[in-house]
Amino acid sequence: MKHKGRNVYMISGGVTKFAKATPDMDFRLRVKKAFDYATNDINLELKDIDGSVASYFSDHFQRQLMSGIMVQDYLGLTPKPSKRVEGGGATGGLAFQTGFEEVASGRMDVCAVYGFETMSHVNTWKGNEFIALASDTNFDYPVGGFYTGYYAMMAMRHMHEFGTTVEQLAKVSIKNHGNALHNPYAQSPMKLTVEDVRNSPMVSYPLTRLDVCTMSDGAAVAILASEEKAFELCDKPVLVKSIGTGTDTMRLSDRPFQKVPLLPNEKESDYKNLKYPGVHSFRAGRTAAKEAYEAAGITDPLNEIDLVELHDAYTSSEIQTYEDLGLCKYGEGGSFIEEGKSELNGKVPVNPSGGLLASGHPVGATGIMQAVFMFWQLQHSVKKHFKNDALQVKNAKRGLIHSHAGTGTYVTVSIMEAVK
Amino acid sequence: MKHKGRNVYMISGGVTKFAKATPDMDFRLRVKKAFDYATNDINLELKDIDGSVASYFSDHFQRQLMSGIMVQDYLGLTPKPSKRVEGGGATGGLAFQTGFEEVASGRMDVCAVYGFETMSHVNTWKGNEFIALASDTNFDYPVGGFYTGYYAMMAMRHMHEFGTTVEQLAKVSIKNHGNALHNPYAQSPMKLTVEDVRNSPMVSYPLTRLDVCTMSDGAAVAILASEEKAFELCDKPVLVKSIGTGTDTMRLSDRPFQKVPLLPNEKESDYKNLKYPGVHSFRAGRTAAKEAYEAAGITDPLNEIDLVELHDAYTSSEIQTYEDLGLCKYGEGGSFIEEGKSELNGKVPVNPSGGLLASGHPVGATGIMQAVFMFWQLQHSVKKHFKNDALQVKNAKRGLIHSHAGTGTYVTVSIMEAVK
Amino acid sequence: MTLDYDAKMPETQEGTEVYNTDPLVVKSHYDIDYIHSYAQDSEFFRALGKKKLLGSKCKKCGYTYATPRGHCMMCGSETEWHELPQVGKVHTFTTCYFGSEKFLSETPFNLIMVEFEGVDSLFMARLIGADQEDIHIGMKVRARFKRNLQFSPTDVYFVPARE
Amino acid sequence: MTLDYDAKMPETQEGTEVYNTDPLVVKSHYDIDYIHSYAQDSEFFRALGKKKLLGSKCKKCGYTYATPRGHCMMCGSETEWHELPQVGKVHTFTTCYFGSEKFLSETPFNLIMVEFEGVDSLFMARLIGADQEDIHIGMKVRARFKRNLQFSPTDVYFVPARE
Ligand SMILES: [Zn+2]
Ligand SMILES: [Zn+2]
Repeated sequence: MKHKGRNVYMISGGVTKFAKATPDMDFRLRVKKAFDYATNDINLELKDIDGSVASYFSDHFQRQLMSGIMVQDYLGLTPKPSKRVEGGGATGGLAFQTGFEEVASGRMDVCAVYGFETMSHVNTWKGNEFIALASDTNFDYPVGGFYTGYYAMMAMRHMHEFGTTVEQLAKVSIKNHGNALHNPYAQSPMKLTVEDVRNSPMVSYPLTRLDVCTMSDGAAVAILASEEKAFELCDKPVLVKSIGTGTDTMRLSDRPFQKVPLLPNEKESDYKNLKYPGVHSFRAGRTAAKEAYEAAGITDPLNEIDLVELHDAYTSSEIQTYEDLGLCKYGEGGSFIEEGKSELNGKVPVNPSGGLLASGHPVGATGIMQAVFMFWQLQHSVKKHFKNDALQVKNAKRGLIHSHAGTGTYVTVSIMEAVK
Repeated sequence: MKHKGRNVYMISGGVTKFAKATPDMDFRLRVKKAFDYATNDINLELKDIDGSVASYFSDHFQRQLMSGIMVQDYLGLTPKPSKRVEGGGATGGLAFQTGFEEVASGRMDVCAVYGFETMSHVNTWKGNEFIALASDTNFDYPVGGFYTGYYAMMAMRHMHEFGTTVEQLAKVSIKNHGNALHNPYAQSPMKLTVEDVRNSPMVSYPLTRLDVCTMSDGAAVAILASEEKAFELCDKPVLVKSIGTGTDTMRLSDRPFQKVPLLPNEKESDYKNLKYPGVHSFRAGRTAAKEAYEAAGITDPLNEIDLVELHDAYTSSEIQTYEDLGLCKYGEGGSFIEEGKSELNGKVPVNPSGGLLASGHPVGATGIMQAVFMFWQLQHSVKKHFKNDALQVKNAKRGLIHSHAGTGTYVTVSIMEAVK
Repeated sequence: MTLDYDAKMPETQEGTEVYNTDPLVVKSHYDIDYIHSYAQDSEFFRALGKKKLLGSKCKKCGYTYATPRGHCMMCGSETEWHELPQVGKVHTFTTCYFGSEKFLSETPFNLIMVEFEGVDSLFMARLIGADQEDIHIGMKVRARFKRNLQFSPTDVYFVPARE
Repeated sequence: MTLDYDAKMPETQEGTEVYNTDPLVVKSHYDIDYIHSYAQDSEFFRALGKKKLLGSKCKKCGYTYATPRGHCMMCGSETEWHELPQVGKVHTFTTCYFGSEKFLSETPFNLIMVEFEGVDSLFMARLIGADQEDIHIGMKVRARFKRNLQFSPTDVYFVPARE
């Protein structure tokens, strides 16, 4: 950040249980449930809210354009200011950051960020087609448009460059589905073995069904506030310390082969022969992390971050993201999971909630769901909200949330900190 | 605004000539043309730009999801931060305001806001269907979804409440198409009479073809900057003094009947028997104006604003908007145009560019096009950019731009001021 | 398979409709079959089959909507179903001579907003049995229902009613 | 027309497919025919008919793209067309066993990213003539072209080439 705006805090959150299909509720009612949970948790009234940001990915999935205003309307937030923010899979993270800016810029004291997606509107393969329409419709979609295929090619190159193995990918699936056993909001809690993952149906080599997240209906709400309002309205606000965003080319084909943008704990000689990002790494992820770390004064991420909720739509992207975030060097992501560093009781728990793989991925809600779970972790209120504290990270003081769009076109990183 | 963020300036702009169909260029190239115009005008380099905001309305019109990233990519702005902002017809205004917040919050020193829409992808009636998908697809679209129909019902009620006439509507069309005769970027410059307007084919009673804007291909770019950067990079920056946004219910049916939210120059007794907004007025427009006026310290809009570029997708909505903005009282919009107050040489020129009616309405570009035309007005550089100064408003010192989504669901108002 | 160096995609006669060659302009088709739930609004559509028009009434503040709304926008509370009168007045109207592609074949058609006695908000519908010049604001109208439902809000429509 | 108090919408047998009644779940269909221009990229598609693969080369900085790009993302300058070699190497690959609805009937199929000597970026395409277990990164491949164009990037595809 060039100059510092006002401090921004998260003061409450709510999430619906993500599920394959919840036809009893439309998107408006789903958001209302998450919103009521968030407002009830701190006795927030409608009049306390200055405006909102709507987060959803796809007009196609929604079968409704301008869905955002229908939620604004349903929540009783008209005629207050609002807008929709979108950026594929990173929509939730971008909307959260837009809410941050509404407050940091001094425009709003309290901003509600609400995210949702109705993916049960079509069958899974049509849903994959909708998602593929978010790849270049002239050059990539017609060749066999399928995002799992694109990520599989990235994973293959990562394995080629760095020796990452399919067993290491499987370990991410085991960890995240396992963590979700204790998350009552999660869609797919499962106790798995490497064999389970590798023997599940192959989707796009080397990624199996259990390497890939599913489609979901769901909603999530985060309430952000200025410092003054945060401490007035909430007993235990959590500071949103900094935000960062990166982008990359739509076509994987157009990704450049250059030098790695270094974090403070890295040196040029670490990556002498690495052409970057190629198709093995997410330059947008690294760019987002750099912006967020610089603004938060983080120079040694592995030791300065206590836990991470990151965008694991694919097991391979969790491993790639360890590296983008500088939790380990490029090439070390496979051993990072293998050595258990990202386990619940590891050096830095990654996706203690179960991540997208196990919690579900209703696109516009996902990045906000991460913020809510992180908020509860940093409030040390997981027990209250999950009705058990198995997933409460004991030393949780500073967390990182990470949202990501198709093949890394948009990536956001936000840093949150406990202050009480 | 609750607290003031950093000052934000507009430092350059560019627009493509709006046209019914420009199949030689895709949306990326169209934005590039507008972007190059803007950057060349002040010799801005890519490295000077910290990030961007993408503005487009419809995945359906684009035939491409996540179009924003393809523009980011084409302009050479990867891996810098970006996001897409959307809110129907108000998309451009919302994106402009989001760019404002990127700078006001201290996150960016220079932010490029780029807008575009490809409406020639389908025939006009299919285009109207796409737009109608942005009305409630359960309750409004199936009844005969057609936005001109919705606006026509609002116009009929305005005529009923206030005695507004179809001749007054026609005068808006005459003024705006006439102004456009001097705007080389405009799609439909025309010299018209009341008879021309009334005798053109009836679209939805009482609105004829010439009461309604057309569909367009186009792009527009606005470059925003912090105070320090603005004066470093540009000889004549224009201050974006304040922003305001309002919203209203998606369904016209759900609009309430309450009291008018008053501007400082109005009193409750002005509107003793008026149920507000009903379907005759745009509560979101009034809300946006109030927020922007309060932040800019404007208490007497008619005398404190020198010119206006407002969202005249329909002649009736221009008249309704005079009232929402407090240029006259509710009910006086018809006589406001009749008395020539909004003419080029009137009290407060409204849509000197020709507005949407005559300039065209490539949705995501429109609100940004208004910012660009206003920027040139306040720079007193219309002659340079239009190659003639017929439309230069002589005393242009403070201007208002206004963007608006279907039946007033989202409305934005931004105030811009000359500082040199 | 071992490698086939001479593999060849089969030629087909599936062509593309081309509208221009320079620039190259092609026809591209897309279609979708949605599985669409009316969710908490389902009862509205089912009730049309019983010739009932359902709105919503806030359990807390009593605000009454002429449309289905699970929650009240005034106070945020839950609503309950509330049967609407079947006679109302034209609050405003238009006649559409053009329209969206889907409805072009039905033009001209009348759209009205209906106001009901004792109901705080309006209802949008088609009006038949009157031409543009016959319609006026304040005119009395009554609801009629289709026998064969399409589970669409057009299963109810309005006709002029005697004053 | 004078007012018709008994006007009645004609009943039709156009029904709605219903998947459930509580909640009410219906089938809803939508389709679109686009008039789509390839705009500044048109020549790429036309050239496939002459069995040419066109990339782009920046007139200013010389960066060479294996895809059509009217402007260079490195320096913002205009590019010119640049004929690509028709033999390259597999930079990475996958085999899709599932996919989007549109391509389900074609599964399993191979996707590859091709790297060309002297070209700075990659090209995505289908590979035929090899099964998943036959493909490896670095493998030589060559372009083949369809005779009957569909004006789609699949008018070119790749097959294994002898080393
Ligand atoms: Zn109520
Ligand atoms: Zn170049």
